[in-house]
Amino acid sequence: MSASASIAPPGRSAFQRFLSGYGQEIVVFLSIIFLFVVVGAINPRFLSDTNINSIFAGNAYIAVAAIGMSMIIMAGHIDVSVGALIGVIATIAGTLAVNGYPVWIAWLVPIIFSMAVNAGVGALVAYTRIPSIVVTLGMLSILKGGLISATAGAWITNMPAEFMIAQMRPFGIPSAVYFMVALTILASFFIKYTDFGRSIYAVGGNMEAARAAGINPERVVVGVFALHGFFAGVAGILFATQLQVIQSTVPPNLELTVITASVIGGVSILGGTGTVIGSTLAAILFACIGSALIFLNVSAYWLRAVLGLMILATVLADMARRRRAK
Amino acid sequence: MGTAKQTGPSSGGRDRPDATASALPVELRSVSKSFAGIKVVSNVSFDIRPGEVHALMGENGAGKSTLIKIMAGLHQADEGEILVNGKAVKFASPKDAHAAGIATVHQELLLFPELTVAENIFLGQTPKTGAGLIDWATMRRKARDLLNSLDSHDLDIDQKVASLSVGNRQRIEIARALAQDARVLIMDEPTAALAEADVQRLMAIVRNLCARGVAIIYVSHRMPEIFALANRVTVLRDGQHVGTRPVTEVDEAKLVSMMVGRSIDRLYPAKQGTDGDVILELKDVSHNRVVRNVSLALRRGEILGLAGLVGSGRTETALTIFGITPATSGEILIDGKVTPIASPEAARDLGIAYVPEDRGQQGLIKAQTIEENIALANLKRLMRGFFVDARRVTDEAAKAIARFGIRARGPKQVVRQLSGGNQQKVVLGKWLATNPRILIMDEPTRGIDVGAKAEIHLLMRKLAGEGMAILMISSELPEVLGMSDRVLVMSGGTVTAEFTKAEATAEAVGAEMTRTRTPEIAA
Amino acid sequence: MKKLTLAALLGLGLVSGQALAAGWTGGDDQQTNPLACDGTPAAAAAMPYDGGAPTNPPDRKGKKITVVDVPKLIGIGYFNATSKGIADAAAELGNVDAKTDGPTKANIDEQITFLDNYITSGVDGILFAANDPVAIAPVLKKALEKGINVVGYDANSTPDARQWFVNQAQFNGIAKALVDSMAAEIGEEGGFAIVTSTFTTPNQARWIAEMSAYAEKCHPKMKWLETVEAQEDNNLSFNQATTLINKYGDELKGIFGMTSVATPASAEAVTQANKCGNIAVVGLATPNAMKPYVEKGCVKSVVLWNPVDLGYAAMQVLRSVADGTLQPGATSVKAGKLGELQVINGSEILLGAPYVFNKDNIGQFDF
Amino acid sequence: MMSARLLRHETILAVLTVIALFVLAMLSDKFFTGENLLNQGRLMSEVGLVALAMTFVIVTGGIDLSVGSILGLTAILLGVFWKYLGLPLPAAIVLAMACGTFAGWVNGWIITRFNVPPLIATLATLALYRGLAEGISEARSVRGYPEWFFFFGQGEVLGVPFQLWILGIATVIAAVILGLTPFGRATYAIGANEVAARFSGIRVNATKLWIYSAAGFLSALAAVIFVSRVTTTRSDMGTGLELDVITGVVLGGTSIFGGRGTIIGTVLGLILIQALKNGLALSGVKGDGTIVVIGLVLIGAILVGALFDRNRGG
Repeated sequence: MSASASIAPPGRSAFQRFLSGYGQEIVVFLSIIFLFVVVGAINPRFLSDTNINSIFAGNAYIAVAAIGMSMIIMAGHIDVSVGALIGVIATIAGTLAVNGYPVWIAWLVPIIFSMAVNAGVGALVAYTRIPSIVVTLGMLSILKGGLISATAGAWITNMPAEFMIAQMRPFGIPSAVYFMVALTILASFFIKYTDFGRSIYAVGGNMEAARAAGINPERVVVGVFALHGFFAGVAGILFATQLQVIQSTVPPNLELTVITASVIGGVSILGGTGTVIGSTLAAILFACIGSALIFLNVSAYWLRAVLGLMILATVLADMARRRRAK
Repeated sequence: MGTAKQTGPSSGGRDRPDATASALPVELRSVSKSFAGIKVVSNVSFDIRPGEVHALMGENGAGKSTLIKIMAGLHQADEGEILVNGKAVKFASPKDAHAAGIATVHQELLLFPELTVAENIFLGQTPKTGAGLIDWATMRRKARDLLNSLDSHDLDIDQKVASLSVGNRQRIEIARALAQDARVLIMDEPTAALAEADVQRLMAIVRNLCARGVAIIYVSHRMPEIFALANRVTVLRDGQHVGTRPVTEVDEAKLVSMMVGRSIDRLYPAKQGTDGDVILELKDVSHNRVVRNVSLALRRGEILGLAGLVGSGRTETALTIFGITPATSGEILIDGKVTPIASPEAARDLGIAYVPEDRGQQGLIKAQTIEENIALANLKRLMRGFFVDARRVTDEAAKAIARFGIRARGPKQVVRQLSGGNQQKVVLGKWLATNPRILIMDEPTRGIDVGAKAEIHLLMRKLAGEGMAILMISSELPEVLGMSDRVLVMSGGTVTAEFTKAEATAEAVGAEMTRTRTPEIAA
Repeated sequence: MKKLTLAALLGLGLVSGQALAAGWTGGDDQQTNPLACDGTPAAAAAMPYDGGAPTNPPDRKGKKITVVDVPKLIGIGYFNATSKGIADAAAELGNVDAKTDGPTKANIDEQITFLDNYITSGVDGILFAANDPVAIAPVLKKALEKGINVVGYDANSTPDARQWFVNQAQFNGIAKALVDSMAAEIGEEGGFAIVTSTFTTPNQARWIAEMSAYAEKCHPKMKWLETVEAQEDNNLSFNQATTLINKYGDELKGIFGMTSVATPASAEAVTQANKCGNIAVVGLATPNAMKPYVEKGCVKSVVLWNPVDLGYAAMQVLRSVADGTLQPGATSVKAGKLGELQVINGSEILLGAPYVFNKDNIGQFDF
Repeated sequence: MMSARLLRHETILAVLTVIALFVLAMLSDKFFTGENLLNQGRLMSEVGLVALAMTFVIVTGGIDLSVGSILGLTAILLGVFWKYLGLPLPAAIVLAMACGTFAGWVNGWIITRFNVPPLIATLATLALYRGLAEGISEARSVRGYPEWFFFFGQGEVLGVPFQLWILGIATVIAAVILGLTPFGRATYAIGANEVAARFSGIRVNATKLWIYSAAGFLSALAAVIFVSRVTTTRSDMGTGLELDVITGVVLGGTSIFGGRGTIIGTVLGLILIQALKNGLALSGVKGDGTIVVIGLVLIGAILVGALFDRNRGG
């Protein structure tokens, strides 16, 4: 039934392959360019290097978390506890730093903790077959309640300057941007060039087929959750070190933002498709929109409505594109 | 079977199949397997020789699938042993089976829709660069070579599998098996979902593989393929090994009797009664570009066969009649009156029933019970006041179970647990409970064993005899010829020829089907 | 198609933005009462007691009482401090068993549920900081009906739903302190923006409304640029403040932080943008969070009452109410180490003037 | 659907609930009193009403994240219609509820017309509806409703809170529709296999539209009761409601993949959560501890259910 579309000559050009592989990513990328052009034309300060820096740096931790979330969703799962986890990681990191541990311990231990927690979640999901949304919904409660019980919400301040990795600015660019870019490239590379990376798509696309192909889907699911833990961990460290103060609470609605970034970036909620570049672009797009709305004097009262409409427009555009592709 | 006994001390599992003539690629010795206390495979022993096509036959539920899964490493045998090249092996996972050179082309093609053709072929054993990373260039090149060796030059290795036809997907599965250096290839009903042209192509590929020394375990219900391809045939019945014979020593009747334990003399029942008035008529009906100006007339008491290749518009025409994809132009007449059909609900209320080709996806809700499935198309009729009458739902299902001889524990058994033939009877039961006047049957016996197939054919005949108008779509030419009172051939979305029962010979219909063959069937 | 939609949306946004740019965004619509520019105290008309009264409370005089404190939310520095004050007072009094419990986000529904549960569990006294003055009223009235003593602090309810309210500082007083500080730092014609939590948070909305009225009256040439929402979220506050700095460039001379989260985050944004000294940050904040910025000289002064004292006072007032020593019509109340506190507006107890933290004194505080 | 196999989770849950009630009653003598239980019923009414519709939504294999935002939007519209447009309050209530129902219908329309996965569609409308609530209200509260209006949220009929009657009636209706009517059968069929349902003559899109509209309607009804209970209207009402509702429904045994679940299960799930929240609070456990317990119970209950299934089902 897809006759006309698929009589392509064997082996298409690299450019064609690129286009067919990155449909939604291109939509998001063009949206960013569009915003830069339009808003920049209205208010040139939008294009000042400081503003571009803050657009890229401001949501870097969301982009990093969305990398892991994208992998989770590609594998056919979801994690609604990522916001709470990032809050916990930030608190652990800050506590370690304030209590005089070397900064590398303060950076590393929370990441390892995050990977361990998520590997546990992954194991529960993979081996007991409880839907991931249920397990992570439970984790959300546990992490949130546990964090408040442990800290009573005491703010963490007076962290050593060398701990504040997100505030460092090598060559004038916030280091969070380096992390975002490097991890996105690394993750894309990892997904494209390793067996494990490819098996994420396989497990998300067809779990039983993956098993028959000699992949151990349970192990992949645990691995993907652990990897997601790594990205959440790095996101947590960036989050913790962005400011002089750590709130030691759960950042509100962070999980929704992260999931939205993944989905808008082109990861199908049904699993099996998507790229991490898309989610990073989407996180940048959100920062762009947030900034643009302020620059355009959109009444703050209507900000969220406009954001919602934009998400809807992106989704519908994607649907239309997919329908045309069929 | 005696030949297998003299496997000498093995010279190791890694030998090429032609290196030691004495080493059999696979030998099963007294393999048994039970599920929940029921013996599904009992004491089965046979062997596979290099370069042979070994047919594995038996009715559904005879234990073929389980046996295949044991050989593929998906299940582990309870008793007995598997020898590969004379050496006893234990497969803990499919990976072990792959390592031993056994690959499987499953009935439900196990591909990954969002990965490319090349990746699907090499998944699990991708070529690596020195740094341990996936070597895409090599992988693409090797994939190209493999597909070329299967004469599949038309496949785009960078295309995502999601957009490919069944035949193409199967070629990818075979290429995957070859990429694993398989010496034994298990093919589970490879032609069940294929159109005739693809079947021919597949048979050519199978012969090609044999010539390379690959042994093939070939599971199929289709007799012509068995006789055309197989060297030997092993028959299972109720999990027992009935026998292994060279194919030259058996004929169709013999095989059937081995499979069902009795002889079935007539494969296709004769027509009863005469045709009545035209009940359904299509005049220049089109739907987008897949159904083009189709005109046909269906009479009461008639079985009208719709032949054609996959993609020729047969199923699409049925979907348009049934209101899934309503006609975009043209007229549908029922009892001579123009009747637009906008939804399946409308079609059902007009007395049209559609037994779809994809039983698992379209026909049944496998996770639900027999009675729930049967009630689904009959909810309005099974109501008392505002509510569904649970007792009548059960009664209705019990009636269908009795009427069609569905082998099940009762109306509350979950459909997933039934065999293919019994599942098909549930679909039939669901639709016949709506008291239809027009029955559209799309691939009515696909994947159904010989015994159940005969039962369904008998039933179709009986229904037609009672005045039902039946439109049958089938890719099995013998079935089309055997069952139809008239045959229409479709191609490129439209009807290209009509044959009466007398005119409809395999040669004539087959020629018509492939005459206007368009390049699109490959994609 | 996609781009058209986007453009249309942006256009829509622009229009609606301009249309609404007339007044200060973020204030509420209640009546404002700006103070005189020179600080002459407004002639406070003596009001009769307008608080509620518990129905048949048992005699609690001198007896041990259980008290629960349900703040707007738990887990933020500010309410940690009030909670500490309450605990301090309870320990000092010796005959009070006090604990703090509440929702993890400022949610009216959850706060009501917490209060309801504690009413059922049979506490003697309730201290609260309302997420919504009206929404919380029914459940507080229910507490009064059960004979429970109810005292509010920080964020008021409708007066008849509680007995007394400990007012940390009057809205117009805070507004004057903030706007005057800002004017002093950026001059009478400077442009400034506001970072608040959400437009629905009553105290913040009230302050913004009062600030607007006071600025119009006393500093008419100061230029309000924009108000942005930033939840109670550090990072969002930081991002919003940074965007404001980027957007307005030199036009922006000052930022008001309306919450104890927004103020340090705004200071951080100014610091990271290297605008210390060019952009003033004035706002409400707790000293611990502000110490780095004040010590570096990036922020000159921080306005806040002492939340520990606020909690302490609330607990003291509740004890006095339970003991019967604070009766309707009183003009002052003894509050332990804080001494005599004044009753205003009928049933409110004024903590005192807002405290201004600066480089010299901020080191002395730890909350 | 009512087969013993599927009711197993509900049985486990019922046992768990009874144990929880018993233990909580032991821990605090204030817990198991008529007054407290009725009051808890009052407090869970809004979540309960929305959870009924959410059960249908999840049984079809969908999800609706926008229910909290619909609640907020309806509340705001109720206030705006009454106070700023000057409509009589009953008319404002009806009109606001119609708008809430329409918001739900729009969800269903986006999902069925454009084939957008429900999670994404309602993620977008979650932001959109909340944004509309904030924009329309400009963050201003509407207060000062007439006394009679407070009956919906604070009144009692025969000693039982008014909204508990509503919840009870709605529960019975929902249970009957899901369990006994063709509509319910269609709902399960869509969740178990949408294609097969369509091929069986089930009106899939129409059914889904009804269900999402019903989710909008019940969210709107919850909004009216909520406004009446707290006597004021704010644009942030119902924030986070979706997670509470989904937790209750999932704890009640409804499969997030669709095709199975019951109203009884949902009600049990809601009761268990509410009992834990209340009972633990009365026993001196603080709110943060209670959240942890609820998370553990959620995972634990589903885990036990899954293990049971595996042991028996093979």
